Amino acid sequence: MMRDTIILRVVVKLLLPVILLFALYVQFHGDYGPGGGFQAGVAAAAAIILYGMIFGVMAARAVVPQRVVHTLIPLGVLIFAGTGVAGLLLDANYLDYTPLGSEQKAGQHLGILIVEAGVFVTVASTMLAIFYAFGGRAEDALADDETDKPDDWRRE
Amino acid sequence: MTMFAVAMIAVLVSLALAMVRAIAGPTLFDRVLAVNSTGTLAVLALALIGFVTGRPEFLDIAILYTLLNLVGTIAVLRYFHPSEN
Amino acid sequence: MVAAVFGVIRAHNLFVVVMMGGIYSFLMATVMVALDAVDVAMTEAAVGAGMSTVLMLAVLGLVKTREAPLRHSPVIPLIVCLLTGGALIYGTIDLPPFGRADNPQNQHVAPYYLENAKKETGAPNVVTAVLASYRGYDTLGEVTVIFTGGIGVLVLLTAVRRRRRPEDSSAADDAGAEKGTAP
Amino acid sequence: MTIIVDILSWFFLVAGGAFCIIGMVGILRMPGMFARLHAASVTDTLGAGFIIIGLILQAGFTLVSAKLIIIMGLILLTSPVATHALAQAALHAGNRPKVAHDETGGHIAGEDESSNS
Repeated sequence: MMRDTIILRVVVKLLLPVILLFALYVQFHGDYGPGGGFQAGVAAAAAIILYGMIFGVMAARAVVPQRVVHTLIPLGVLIFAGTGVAGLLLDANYLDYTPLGSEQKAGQHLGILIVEAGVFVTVASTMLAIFYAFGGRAEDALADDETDKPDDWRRE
Repeated sequence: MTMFAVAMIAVLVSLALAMVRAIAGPTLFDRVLAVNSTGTLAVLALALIGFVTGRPEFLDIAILYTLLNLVGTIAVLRYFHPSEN
Repeated sequence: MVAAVFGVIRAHNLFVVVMMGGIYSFLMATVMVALDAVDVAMTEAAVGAGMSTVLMLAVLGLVKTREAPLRHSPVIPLIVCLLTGGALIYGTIDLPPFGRADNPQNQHVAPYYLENAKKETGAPNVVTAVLASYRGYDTLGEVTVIFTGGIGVLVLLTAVRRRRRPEDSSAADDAGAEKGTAP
Repeated sequence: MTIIVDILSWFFLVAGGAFCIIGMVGILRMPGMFARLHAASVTDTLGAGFIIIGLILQAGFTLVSAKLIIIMGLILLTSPVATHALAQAALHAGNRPKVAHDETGGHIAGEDESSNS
């Protein structure tokens, strides 16, 4: 249905960089306005999911391979926890970012940025993994549905 | 300030009307249409709330709404079984 | 919002239920903005209105979209729900009035955060400072919860798929999944 | 100068609100799904456009108005696309537009659903 309309394809291609850019804006502007890693991760995943819904899950898997997604899920948690361990190694408490920078403020700022990046990676890749798992199977189910339907308006 | 309140009331009345259509709509597509309009009206309501409360710098949420509105609408249409309506 | 909830209750087509949930999330996020909780509103908008709707629809692509007819009477669950809700509302009577400056939660650590967050962390948004720095352990726990949820979904779905079609082309994907999620 | 801007934004905000209400009344009252699409587009374009122009006039030349312009561009880009996708999906799912002098046609699939949902 969606895959054979040129309007949707063109507009989604136009919107994709906007959504991704907005996700990055939310991510790095989280210190100043609303937002942070969680919201930015969801927005970035929404961009890829939109692409996958229009062009098919296989196309989205070609953009962000499933293996990369599955690697990124634990990587985000490791980034978060590793930041804490780094503080531990640098002679401070766990998850204390102060020794990461030259002074307290810089260290805290850097720590917050790294931690938010970890949250971003985990959330985005988890959402994508769930979408791949469900969406891929839903696409199979829809394809099965079509085989016994005479009016094949969903096929490409 | 009064002008924001007037526009706010108008948007809220429109939201109520869209809700009525979303609940009563005979077909699924009517409901999708009402949901889409609700999203647009919610964006407007957000912008107006920002101006009414005097903190108009939180328009990021409105941008996010606009983007996710399209995603939601397309998702409904994409995964809808026509045979089971 | 109440109307959206009644729509959820009365609808039998599950697509309609999901869409009513989306409307509810939109309105809820608007309420959050009106309460000045912009971070919560953003999360609600992103997760409630956007992502959970999409994922639930993707699930609905797999299953039947009609609600199953009830097998037994809904009276006892209704009574249980009403009792629980009544107990919760009774609990809120003892809470201090909304937004007073001398409420306990405004006396404990909140003034310290509000006064020192910018000085100590350099982040102008207090919510971000609290989430990422002061309450780092909590956020780490949340990330771990998300991680666990993702792993659980992957394990369940890939296991079913492998049993159903062993010689499918998705076996390669499953191998990648195992390798990726093993650590 | 301020009074002119105020009057202009009064005009735009009231007009936008009026168009919103008109569009939603249209969604309520129009017969058939495809006629309702027309009514919804009034809200999406004229209503949203007028309200946002009114807000831009109030905000002045700041970052806020830049964000408002972004929101307006996104609304103008996304809502026609959503409407288009909706119309196409409805058409393919078996709905046919109700037209004048069509005594028998115009059957809308799933209209019987109104009785149970």
